[in-house]
Amino acid sequence: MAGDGSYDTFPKLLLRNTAQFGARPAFQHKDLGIWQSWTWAEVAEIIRSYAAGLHRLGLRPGETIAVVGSNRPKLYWTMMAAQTLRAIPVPVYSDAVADELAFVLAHAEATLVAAQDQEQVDKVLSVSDRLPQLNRIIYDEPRGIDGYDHGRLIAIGDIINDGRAALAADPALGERIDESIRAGNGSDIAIILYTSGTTGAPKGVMLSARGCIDAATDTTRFDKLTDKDVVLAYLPLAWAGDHYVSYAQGLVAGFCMACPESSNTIEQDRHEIGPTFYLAPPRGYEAMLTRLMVRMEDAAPIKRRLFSYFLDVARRYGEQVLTGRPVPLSGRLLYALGRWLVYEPLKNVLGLSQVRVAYTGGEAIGPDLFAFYRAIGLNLKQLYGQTEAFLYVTCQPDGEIYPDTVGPPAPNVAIRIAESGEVQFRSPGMFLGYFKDQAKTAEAMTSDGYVRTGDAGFFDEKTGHLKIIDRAKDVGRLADGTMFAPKYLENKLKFYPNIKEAITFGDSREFVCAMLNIDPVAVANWAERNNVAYGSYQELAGHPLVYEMVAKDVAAVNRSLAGETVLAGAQIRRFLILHKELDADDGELTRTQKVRRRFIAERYASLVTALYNGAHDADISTEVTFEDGRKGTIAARVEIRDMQIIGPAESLGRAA
Amino acid sequence: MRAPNANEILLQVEGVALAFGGVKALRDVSFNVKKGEIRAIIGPNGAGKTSMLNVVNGFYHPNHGAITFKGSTRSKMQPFEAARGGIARTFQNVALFKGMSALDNIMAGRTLKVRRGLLWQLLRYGPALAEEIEHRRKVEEIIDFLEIETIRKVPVGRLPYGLQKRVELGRALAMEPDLLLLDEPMAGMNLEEKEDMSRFIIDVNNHYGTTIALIEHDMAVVMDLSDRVAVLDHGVKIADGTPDEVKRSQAVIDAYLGVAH
Amino acid sequence: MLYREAGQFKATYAEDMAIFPIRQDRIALAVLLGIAFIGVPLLATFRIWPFGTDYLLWAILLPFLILALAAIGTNILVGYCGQISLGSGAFMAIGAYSAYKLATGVHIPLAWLGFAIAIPPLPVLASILLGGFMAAGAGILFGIPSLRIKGLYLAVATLAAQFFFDWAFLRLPWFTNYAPSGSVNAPELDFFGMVVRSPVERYLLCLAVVTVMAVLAKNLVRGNLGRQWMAIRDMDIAAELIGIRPLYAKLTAFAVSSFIIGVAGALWAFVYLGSWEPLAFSIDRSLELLFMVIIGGLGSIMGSFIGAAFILIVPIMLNVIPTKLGLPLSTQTITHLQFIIFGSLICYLLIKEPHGFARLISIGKEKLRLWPFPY
Amino acid sequence: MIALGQFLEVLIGGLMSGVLYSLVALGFVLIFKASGVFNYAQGAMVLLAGLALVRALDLLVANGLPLWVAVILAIGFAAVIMAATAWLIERFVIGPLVNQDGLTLFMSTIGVTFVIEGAAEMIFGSDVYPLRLFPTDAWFLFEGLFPGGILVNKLDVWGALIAGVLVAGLAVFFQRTKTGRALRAVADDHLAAHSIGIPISWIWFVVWLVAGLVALVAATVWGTKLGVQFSITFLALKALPVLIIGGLTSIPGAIVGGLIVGAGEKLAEVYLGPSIGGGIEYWFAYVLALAVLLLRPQGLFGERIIERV
Repeated sequence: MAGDGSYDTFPKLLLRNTAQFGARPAFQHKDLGIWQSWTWAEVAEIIRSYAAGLHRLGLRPGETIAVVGSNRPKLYWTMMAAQTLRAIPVPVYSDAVADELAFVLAHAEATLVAAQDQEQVDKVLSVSDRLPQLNRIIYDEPRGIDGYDHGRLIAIGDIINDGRAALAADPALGERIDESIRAGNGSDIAIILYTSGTTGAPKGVMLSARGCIDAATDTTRFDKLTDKDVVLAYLPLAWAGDHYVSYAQGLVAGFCMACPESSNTIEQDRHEIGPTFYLAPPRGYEAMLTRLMVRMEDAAPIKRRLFSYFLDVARRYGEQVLTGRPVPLSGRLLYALGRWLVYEPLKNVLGLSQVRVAYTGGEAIGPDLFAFYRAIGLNLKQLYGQTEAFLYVTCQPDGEIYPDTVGPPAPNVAIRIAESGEVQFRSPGMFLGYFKDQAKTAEAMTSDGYVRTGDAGFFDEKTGHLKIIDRAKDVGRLADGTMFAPKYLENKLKFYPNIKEAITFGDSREFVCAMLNIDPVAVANWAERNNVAYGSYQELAGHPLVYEMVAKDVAAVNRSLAGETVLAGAQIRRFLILHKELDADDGELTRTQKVRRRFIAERYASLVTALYNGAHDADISTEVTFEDGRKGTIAARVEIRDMQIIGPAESLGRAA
Repeated sequence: MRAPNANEILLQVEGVALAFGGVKALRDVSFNVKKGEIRAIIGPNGAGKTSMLNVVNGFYHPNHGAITFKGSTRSKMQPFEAARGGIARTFQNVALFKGMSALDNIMAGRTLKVRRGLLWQLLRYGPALAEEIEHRRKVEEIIDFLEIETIRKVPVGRLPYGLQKRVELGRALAMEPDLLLLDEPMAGMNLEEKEDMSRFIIDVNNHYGTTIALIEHDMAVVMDLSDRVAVLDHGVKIADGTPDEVKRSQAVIDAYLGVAH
Repeated sequence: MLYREAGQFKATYAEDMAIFPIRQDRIALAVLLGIAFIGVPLLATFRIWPFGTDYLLWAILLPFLILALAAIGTNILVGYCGQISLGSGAFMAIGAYSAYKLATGVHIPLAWLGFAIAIPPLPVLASILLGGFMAAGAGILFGIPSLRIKGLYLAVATLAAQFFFDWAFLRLPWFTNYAPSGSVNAPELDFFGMVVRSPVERYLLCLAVVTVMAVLAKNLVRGNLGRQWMAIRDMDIAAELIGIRPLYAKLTAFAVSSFIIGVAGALWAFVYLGSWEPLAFSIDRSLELLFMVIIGGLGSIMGSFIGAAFILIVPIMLNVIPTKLGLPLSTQTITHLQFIIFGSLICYLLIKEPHGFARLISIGKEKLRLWPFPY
Repeated sequence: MIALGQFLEVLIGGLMSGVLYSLVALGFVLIFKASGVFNYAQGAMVLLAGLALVRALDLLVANGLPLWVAVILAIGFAAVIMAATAWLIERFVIGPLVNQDGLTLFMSTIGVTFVIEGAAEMIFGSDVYPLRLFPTDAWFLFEGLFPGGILVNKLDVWGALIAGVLVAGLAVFFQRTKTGRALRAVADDHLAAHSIGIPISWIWFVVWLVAGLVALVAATVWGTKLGVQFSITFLALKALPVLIIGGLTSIPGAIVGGLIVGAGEKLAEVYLGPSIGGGIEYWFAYVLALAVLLLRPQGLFGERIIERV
């Protein structure tokens, strides 16, 4: 394994892999109908020639070369070749619009751009007038580019051949290449990854070679990855996730990275190649599940019944079976049958049969979604990471998987919770700073060299795992200084089917209050079952029995909060159920159905005051927009409920 | 690569006349196709365009006139001889082999390039297998070029019309023809498909440097596609020249745009 | 469900173009061949059920193998090249009688030239193969009309072959070495000193021949020639325009098809019947073969086997099942039922599934591959 | 003189039996003209008609009905059977296969053949049943001219007469009746039928019915000649070459073709047979057809087929 210092750059790792597993496949690419494949030895030779070629094109140490396009071996090789010359590759999102692309290329001062195909080349050309320092565009796929003026365009293939010829012609060149590999050391900048910041311009995260390699080494050990593993390199090149999983881990563990034929054949290609290690953002798993369900809808009734029946079985026993906890014999048998009839075939069609470890990262994953994949026997785990950490901050070890925590610190990662409740870390892969942006770097780093994640969280007593509760900036404090994490509370509330939306208040107040929206569907069902008569949503929302029911849910939330010392003080003291559904047409939700807390606070100011002045009901009249666009006003008297605060002891008693 | 203004003449049609019983499909039609160009023959339905193609690739035998292709003149030949000569062709209403997959259809287009005979194919070993694989590779390049990877192994019968047209184009390309005849390549396509097809036609011309002669009744499509346009009406050539010249020709406006759809 | 293919990727075109690209299929095939080549002979030699008697070998497996081979030949012509043939029986006969003549020595007196062509008796294997080639020759001869005439007309041409050869072998004593009864006996099956006598030996001989020829046939139909045939079948005009010569495509189809049928005929006579007369290769045989390919699946080698099996099993079932139920049927009734079943099945398949059982099976397989999804 | 006499005798005999081929061939032509189906089952239909007729007749006579009544009833019964058959075929085979290529239709009729043969024999039995509707003795003509005169079977003459009547009848049917004209239209193209406003299925039913009746007529003559038995289906197969020679779409063609084949094979048998082992009839017709195919694929009377793209 690497990390022992002697292999502190990727080019050196490449040489090591060539020596260790020279004949084993390093890259595969579904092209022209079959999986073209290159052994480590072949790749090493190609990289050497490519580097020579790039050198002849004038790429010098410290210069940057941008890489834009989808996952293609030649683009990964571009990074390797650049690193061989101690130049710095800068991958860019292939779906970036021309302006973003222009910004990154300019900011990174890229002298060369490696573009995948006509589309990307066109994009670069369209902004090339803004890029004085850019002198050449090199491309992978010639299709459609024939017609272009080849003054500034060169095919990667040609560069490689040119380099090969040059190496043959003059040994000195080869000598120079070897020299630059030897000269390379861990402190070199291996790569600059631009984070598509939600706010402001993208920032170029500089990562050191040693950092990348050490981090990758730790996690390959953690998940026992070897050269026998296979990953499908399908995530955006510019995303830390892909660079880590495919490129860094690939080189460290010496396993094969397989590139799909095209973005719309990924499912098929995944099925063919059968990866053993798999990373996807939650929406990836989401999409997979939806497609799966849709397809199942069209299946024969018997099949559908079979399917849903065994999914239930999976929900009941899957997790235990996977983590090897005791399961009643009947359960084992049923699950075994289900595995043969449904789960394995399912994983087979999805191409996940051979996955040993799968991760979800990038954002929080829905508990149900998470549970589903674990239930059918996919060893899915959460990781909490950041580009700045490259990549893991925490990750879940086998057998310690909880949907609501992101796991203990990853190997060799130090985590602390700041006063503010912000999660801060030091990790082996920690970034060196933002490219050409001291200010931002300073912001992101603490004086004592920790990185600010900008997330608020705490360690869960029972498991010792990290819980991320909210963006740090949204976390407030009650008057008495206890931490108050609105989103966290709201998510807990919304977890109950009766509650559709929740807005909590409490920042710099003495206690926490909540405004709730009942879920009309769920509650209407309940009403029907318990023949509760009601005329309108408003009536239903105000119904005492409904209040009873919701109160129970709120109590449950309080109880679970009581279990978490950090937040025990932030239990919900009072709540009310809004008389109308929050509606995007009234500006209460964003078009993506997110609550607009501030707006609501103003709009329902009277209710908020009532929540805090101890009143037991309050009058409110709001202007609403009806389906047909007419405006009108709804007036209502809204009841306010007080809740019991539960002490920790009690909660533990309950929890046990 | 495409030769921009090569004036070498690839195909010369000289005073061709064709009649079915009493019906005169073509009357003394003459035109030529230059190497490397995209040549369009347009005209309203029933103008004799398809008959013209059928004459060129030897399916019909003209009553009068001669056809000079790559310097050799002939008035009568069998379709497969035309194919061997280097003329490929697609049909107005797709003529694929329904029982075969898209891949096999295009592979069939390689027939003329196959060297190994029955016995070798029987063994499908050594050189025979090597050759088969070589053809497969060439075909895969075409599949890649036409962006039909995903339907490679689908029986063509099940494909939507637009894709069938692409497969048929692929089959023609597999012959590596010197002259590619396209019979209303855009017929029955929606706008998007038409744009795709135009792009492919141009790319074929650019990438493989194939000379292309296409016939269309819909004028708009061909104008920005072709280098030169000949116009047929009731079996007579009424105009010939660059798209602009043709657009301006009074005869065309009367005969053609008059009845344009 | 049984197909767990994830991770089976093709790194070379050779793998991608394999006859059985899916591992599970290869395993199944290996098992099948294992049973056929080792299991059956063992059971048979030690007379273990169901091989307690030679019935299974003689009455089912032998005819199955040979007819399956003939069906493959018919399928190449009818299923792949789309040229209808009602003369398969005749080509079997040609194979059989040519092999017979060659194995017993040919003597053609050319009195008016004052000398005679004389070929000494040839070894059995050579005779059988040459028998195939004779059939191929005849096939080409009767295929020539197919260049000018299509479909139904061709059917009549092949009928002509059928009836002409029926007659020839019946009436021209030269073919039967002037045997008074008109029925002839096969020579001893001596293969380079190895004499094939017992049912098991005969079975193995046929199995070997059929396996080899099935593979070769498969090679052809998935190669360029096969594509030419199918092109001619699907759209002969388009085929010509991509440079396929109808003459070559059709005649090769006739030749290959007749060769296979001819060899099958020789095996039928030598290995299965032992002694036979022209009746063994009548028009009924031709129709039977046609049925096998329609039922089994036009344009499918596997289908030929399925079809042959079906045509053989049905009468046996009609015989066995009612007897088991205690109401045995007269042989006549069985024949009639058989007629009705085959006839109606043909119509049904032509209407519902022109690609026969083979297609039904592959559909089922697709379902298993996608299980639990419908598509 | 003797030679000539013998020749004439053979010729006439041949022509007469040729008429019988024509009777079967007519059935083919009818169906092919109207539905483009090459009906392999025509022979089986003759067998079916024959069996139905003869079995019914025997039964009725056995029950003591006067012969002429029995004959009329039996023919009626057989006709009904043929009608039923026609309906079944149209309903379950040809109907569903509409617009399929000729080959498929042809193969389906082979299927039909088997069903009919199987069913017919199962229901009516599978022995040889003698049928006596026409005199089977012979005249001896021109005894003055030729020693022993020229032998002419009365049955053959009957056959010829019936054939003549049949053709005349069909001619009237096609020219005069609405359905008949519709049939001719359909023969040209199927859509035409719709435009006339006659459902195609009905037309096809009628065609198959007529073909069935023709088969019945053929059966009466064949049956009287050889007795009703399975081998009739093979004799019926001879109608195929007859068609090829006459042309698939031409009624007169069917007649002439029949005559040519009949006369041809008899003469060949008598004059070539001895030298090459006899039994030439068995294949002569087919080889003759093959020759015609190569020289004139559309047959002597068929229309030329022009292909267009």
